[in-house]
Amino acid sequence: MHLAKKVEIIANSFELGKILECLDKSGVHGYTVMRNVAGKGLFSGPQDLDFTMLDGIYIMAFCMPDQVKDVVGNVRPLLNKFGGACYISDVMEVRSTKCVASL
Amino acid sequence: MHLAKKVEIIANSFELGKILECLDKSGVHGYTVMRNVAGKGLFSGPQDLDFTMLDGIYIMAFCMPDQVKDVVGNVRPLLNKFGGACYISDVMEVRSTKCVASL
Amino acid sequence: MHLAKKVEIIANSFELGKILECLDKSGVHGYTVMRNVAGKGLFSGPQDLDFTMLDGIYIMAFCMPDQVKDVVGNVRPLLNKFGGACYISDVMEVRSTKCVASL
Amino acid sequence: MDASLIISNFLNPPVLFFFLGMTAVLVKSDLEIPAPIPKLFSLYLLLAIGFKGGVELTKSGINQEVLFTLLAAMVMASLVPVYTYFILKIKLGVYDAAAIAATYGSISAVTFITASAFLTELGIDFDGFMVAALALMESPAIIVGLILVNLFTINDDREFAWSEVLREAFLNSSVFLLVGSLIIGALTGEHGEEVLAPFTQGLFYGVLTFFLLDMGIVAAKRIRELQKTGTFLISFAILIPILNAGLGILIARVIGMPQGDALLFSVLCASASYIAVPAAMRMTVPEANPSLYVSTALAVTFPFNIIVGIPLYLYGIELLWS
Amino acid sequence: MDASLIISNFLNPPVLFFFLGMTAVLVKSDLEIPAPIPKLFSLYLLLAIGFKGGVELTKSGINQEVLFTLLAAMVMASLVPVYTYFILKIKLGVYDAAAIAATYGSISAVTFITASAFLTELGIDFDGFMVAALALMESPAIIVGLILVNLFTINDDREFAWSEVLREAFLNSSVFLLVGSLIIGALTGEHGEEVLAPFTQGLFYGVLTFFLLDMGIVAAKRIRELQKTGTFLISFAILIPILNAGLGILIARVIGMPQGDALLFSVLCASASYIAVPAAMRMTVPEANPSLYVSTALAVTFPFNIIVGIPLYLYGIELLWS
Amino acid sequence: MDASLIISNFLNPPVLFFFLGMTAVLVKSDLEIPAPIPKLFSLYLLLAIGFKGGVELTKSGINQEVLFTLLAAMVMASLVPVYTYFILKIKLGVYDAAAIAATYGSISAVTFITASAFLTELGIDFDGFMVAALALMESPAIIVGLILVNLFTINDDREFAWSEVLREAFLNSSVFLLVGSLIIGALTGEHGEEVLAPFTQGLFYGVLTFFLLDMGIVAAKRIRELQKTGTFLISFAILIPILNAGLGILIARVIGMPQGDALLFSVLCASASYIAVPAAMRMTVPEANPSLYVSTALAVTFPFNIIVGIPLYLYGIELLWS
Ligand SMILES: Nc1ncnc2c1ncn2[C@@H]1O[C@H](COP(=O)(O)O)[C@@H](O)[C@H]1O
Ligand SMILES: Nc1ncnc2c1ncn2[C@@H]1O[C@H](COP(=O)(O)O)[C@@H](O)[C@H]1O
Ligand SMILES: Nc1ncnc2c1ncn2[C@@H]1O[C@H](COP(=O)(O)O)[C@@H](O)[C@H]1O
Ligand code: NA
Ligand code: NA
Ligand code: NA
Repeated sequence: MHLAKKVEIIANSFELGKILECLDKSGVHGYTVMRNVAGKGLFSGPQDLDFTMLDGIYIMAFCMPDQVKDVVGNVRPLLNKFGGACYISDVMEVRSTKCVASL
Repeated sequence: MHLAKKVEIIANSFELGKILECLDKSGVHGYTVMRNVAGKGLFSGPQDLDFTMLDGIYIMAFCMPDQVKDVVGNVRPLLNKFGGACYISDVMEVRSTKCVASL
Repeated sequence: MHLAKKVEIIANSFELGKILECLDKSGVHGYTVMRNVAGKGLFSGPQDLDFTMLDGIYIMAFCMPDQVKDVVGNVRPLLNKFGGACYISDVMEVRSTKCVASL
Repeated sequence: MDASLIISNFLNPPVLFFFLGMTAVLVKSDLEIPAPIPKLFSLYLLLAIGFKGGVELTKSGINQEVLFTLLAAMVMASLVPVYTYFILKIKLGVYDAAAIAATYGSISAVTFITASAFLTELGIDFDGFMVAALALMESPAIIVGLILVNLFTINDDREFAWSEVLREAFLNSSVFLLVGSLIIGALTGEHGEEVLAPFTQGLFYGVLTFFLLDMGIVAAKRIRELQKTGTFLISFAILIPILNAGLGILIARVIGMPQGDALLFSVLCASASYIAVPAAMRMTVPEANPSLYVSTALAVTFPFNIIVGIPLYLYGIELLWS
Repeated sequence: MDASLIISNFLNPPVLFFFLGMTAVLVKSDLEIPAPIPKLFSLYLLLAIGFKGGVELTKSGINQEVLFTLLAAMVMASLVPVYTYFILKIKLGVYDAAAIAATYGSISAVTFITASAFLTELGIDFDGFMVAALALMESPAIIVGLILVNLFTINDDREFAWSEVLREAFLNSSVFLLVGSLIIGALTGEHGEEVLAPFTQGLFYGVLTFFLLDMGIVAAKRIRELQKTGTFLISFAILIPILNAGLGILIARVIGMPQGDALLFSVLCASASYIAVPAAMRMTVPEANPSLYVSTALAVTFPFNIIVGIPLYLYGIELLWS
Repeated sequence: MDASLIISNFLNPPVLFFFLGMTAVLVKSDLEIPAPIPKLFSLYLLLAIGFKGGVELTKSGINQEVLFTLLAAMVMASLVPVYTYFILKIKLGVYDAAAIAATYGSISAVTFITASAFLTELGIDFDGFMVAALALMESPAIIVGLILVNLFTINDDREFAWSEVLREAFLNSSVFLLVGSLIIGALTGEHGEEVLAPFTQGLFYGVLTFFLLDMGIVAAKRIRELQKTGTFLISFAILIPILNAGLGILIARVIGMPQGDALLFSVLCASASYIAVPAAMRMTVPEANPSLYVSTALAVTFPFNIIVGIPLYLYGIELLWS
């Protein structure tokens, strides 16, 4: 086990593509996305736009500690424009090795 | 980036309204809800009541460190009565500013 | 409130049964499962196999600090074989007591 | 006669698909109907049966027969939880006994709908106002159950708001949709029936069949939990429905219901709620163990009624009416 | 006459179920149609109405009447956002005014579909190419809205890609599915109509009814937000549709549309978008407050049109045409 | 003749909606059919086709023709993975070759269903027992694929439980639902058919159409991945289906199948699994690269069969049978 960082981003689903691009650009190639999350933020009303199919998404990416700075730098402008939230925390990674042909 | 706290609550969906009220009362106005989570706890059997439309919910609220005490004080009685779980952890917030008319 | 550990596992849904067994064997009897998560890992392509109904799952289990070693030991071989990710972090548990007949 | 009815019931697509669902769980197939598809089906069934009932109600009007039936429904819905409570108290504590009693006092709409499909296939008529009886019988048991808890426990801090309980009892989604569709059916009458027929009537049998496939899966998953339940409760879950159906049949005979209505009424009495009441009990009597009241209603009583109960009660009715 | 139309509209199952949905929210029932079922219904309705329009288009062919109608549709879709913008500017800022104007320039497919079901019930014919008008009127308002924002703000760093905006305007899922189904309907013609009839026609009315139940719930949930909206916007959300419908009726009269087409055209002019345009606005004009443009369109204009507007506009048309 | 068949196939609503789905991805529209709606459609299609097959099976009974057909199905399902394995080994490793071979040895139910809808439209009869062939051909390739892996790798610690593999092969949800519905169809016969007709028959074509819209989206999303796949596999994914269909047609000729059955049989041979087999392979041969076996089956072979293959094979059959 060794130290890693967890990046959590909550945003609207139409930004998903852009956020994943940001992650990729920052060298973070692993992520998990959950759709259809609802919420309330500083700016949006409760379940705002819920009907307009712009549902919330929650993105979770575990990455190296030194990638965090890049991720934040890339994601922040997006969140500034469209709203959303981003939080970073410490985790321990359980390393796994997988026997896949593509390795 | 600055320190914040993450509050995670897992409960039954019929308590959602009450839990959100608790958060609001404690001054926590941002939260994200995921529906249809399933689980097993100390008291409930596996996927208990899964069919009865009382599906689990997962609530995630990022807040100021000093709000945690209030949140815990308000949420605990609810969990005591109806079951559920609540955990607190440390995160770093990536501040964003959004240009919304309502600001 | 007292210290606890959060174990997060992301895997394919067909491993769910085996992973829950692992948790049980390690003495971790509380968990929450979210279905239909999508993602990209070191090995899998984006939304790989999304159509084949092998959707991703996200498992979250809060446990005692001393159970972590067992969990990791039991879960790692599974992840090595089928892919997936596992991360551990620190949380504070908000204890609750519930008045259920079965207690 | 009895056997032939059971076989003819058994060879219906809905019942066979119910079995298929149970088999899927037994052989560990990964067949499942993902959420919220079962919810879609159950909303559809409530809407369709409510609407149909409303339309028929306009045709028949409200007469003495209707009033007697609805009164009988109210009586049974309030009485059943009381006497089952005392039976249950032999072995169980107050909370569990009250919660299970409430479950058996209320009804299962799917059992009712399956019985109505069975009647339709046998060519036996039934009245639209039976849907009103269905709606009426869902809620009272919740109230009675809570009264029992309040009577038999010294409960200084049971602080649930009655307003909330009443809302849950009378405005939960199934009662609300059923009653709403009934009223709309009554308002739009035959004209509405005509335009909605391909939807509410054409698909009805198929959706019921598909839904029972899911119910079979759900019920079979619960069977494992019955181990913890014990023989007392399992016998209860088979014998009490028969007793309740028997009482229902007698009342039906006394007030002179036709055979079709009598079957539906007895099925209402015999069935137990595994949705609305458990939800209400979990909220208001958290001390009761949910796996007791859900598993008996869902894994024993529901399959029993679907497979054996419906034709059995009809057999009894045919005997008594002839 | 007017009243009888309103009552006959009101007693339709779709409108009654819309009310039932609103009532569910008002009495705090927990009735809800879980996602993605409403999405399934709306995809179905777009597919079915598009396909039907395409089939009819093949039958009628493209003639002068069609061209005039489509031209009128384009004109109204571009004009409405311009004059509503200036009306809105009386009280609101540029961003909010432009976003709301775009919303009202565009259309609501469900309102159109409800109007077409209303016509079908009254036995009034309408042409298949009206679906093409529906498709044509969804997008222009988005473009006009953005042009307004660009004209009236000094915006050095508004850096959205026009290509993305155009894609969102013309290829969003509802426009795409509608136009695609229209083309497929036109290609397969009567043969396709025949094989798909039980699906696209048999179920149409039922699915619309079920969907309006959900729309009632959604609209009612928005009503609470209207407090923040203020009287100006609420009046706007009722008066502007009437004005737009009036203009639409006049244009329809001038170019000689038959009554059925005229109603559909006026309903298109009167309705406001609560899906495609809000999504586009949130993306391109994040400065505007979404609750303003979504709530007015969804909680005021949509119910108004469904309940009062459709029969009212038809009444106007009957007066003018006779 | 060939061209006219292709065009008549192409102008079917299901095929056109398949194209519409692919187009949506190409032009980057945001059209999508959210989960679990496609799952609902595919469960429905399996239930309906299985049920129909069962009903017809009762009518026809089990005779020599049926036995020969099912035998041929078993032979092809076991043989195809073997020879495709050796073809694939030219360029690929053992794991990938075995996994792809298993994929092509198995079948795609949607391709079969589309072919049956095509036949229905052309007025060509086919037998209900072909559904049994469909069910029979899904599983053997999984077993053969694993045997190949075990034969050609030195695998001291491949420790999967065969019981689990067999369950996955024979009790996965699609085989289970198909066979279950077939049995229920056979048990309830014409009576069951009648009561379920509006559901299983009326909606069939429409649901297939809607589902192919989604399949078009899914297939097109996979096309991008084909770049990594290389020309060898892409040619494989087009040529092997033609070869397999050719073999199937010859066998069908030899055992004297009628034209309709021959088409369905050739389509079964030509199609590749993109659901059951990939799931089984991912579980049992994690060393194989999923994007190879899923993308070829889903993004090349499936569209090829739907658009060109079905009419092409029918053309071949018409030539040989006349
Ligand atoms: N403090 C918070 N805690 C949890 N979720 C949040 C928080 N703030 C915002 N969110 C989520 O982010 C979404 C967009 O937030 P905003 O842009 O602030 O309106 C909301 O709908 C919430 O789901
Ligand atoms: N230790 C835990 N870790 C993760 N989830 C839990 C834990 N304990 C309880 N839960 C979740 O909370 C729900 C209710 O728990 P309980 O009231 O203990 O039965 C369960 O269904 C789980 O989803
Ligand atoms: N670094 C990561 N951060 C978040 N999720 C991950 C990460 N790596 C893998 N995952 C998730 O785990 C699943 C399987 O990963 P893998 O076995 O690495 O392909 C992916 O589809 C992701 O959902
Ligand atoms: Na009862
Ligand atoms: Na408009
Ligand atoms: Na094949």
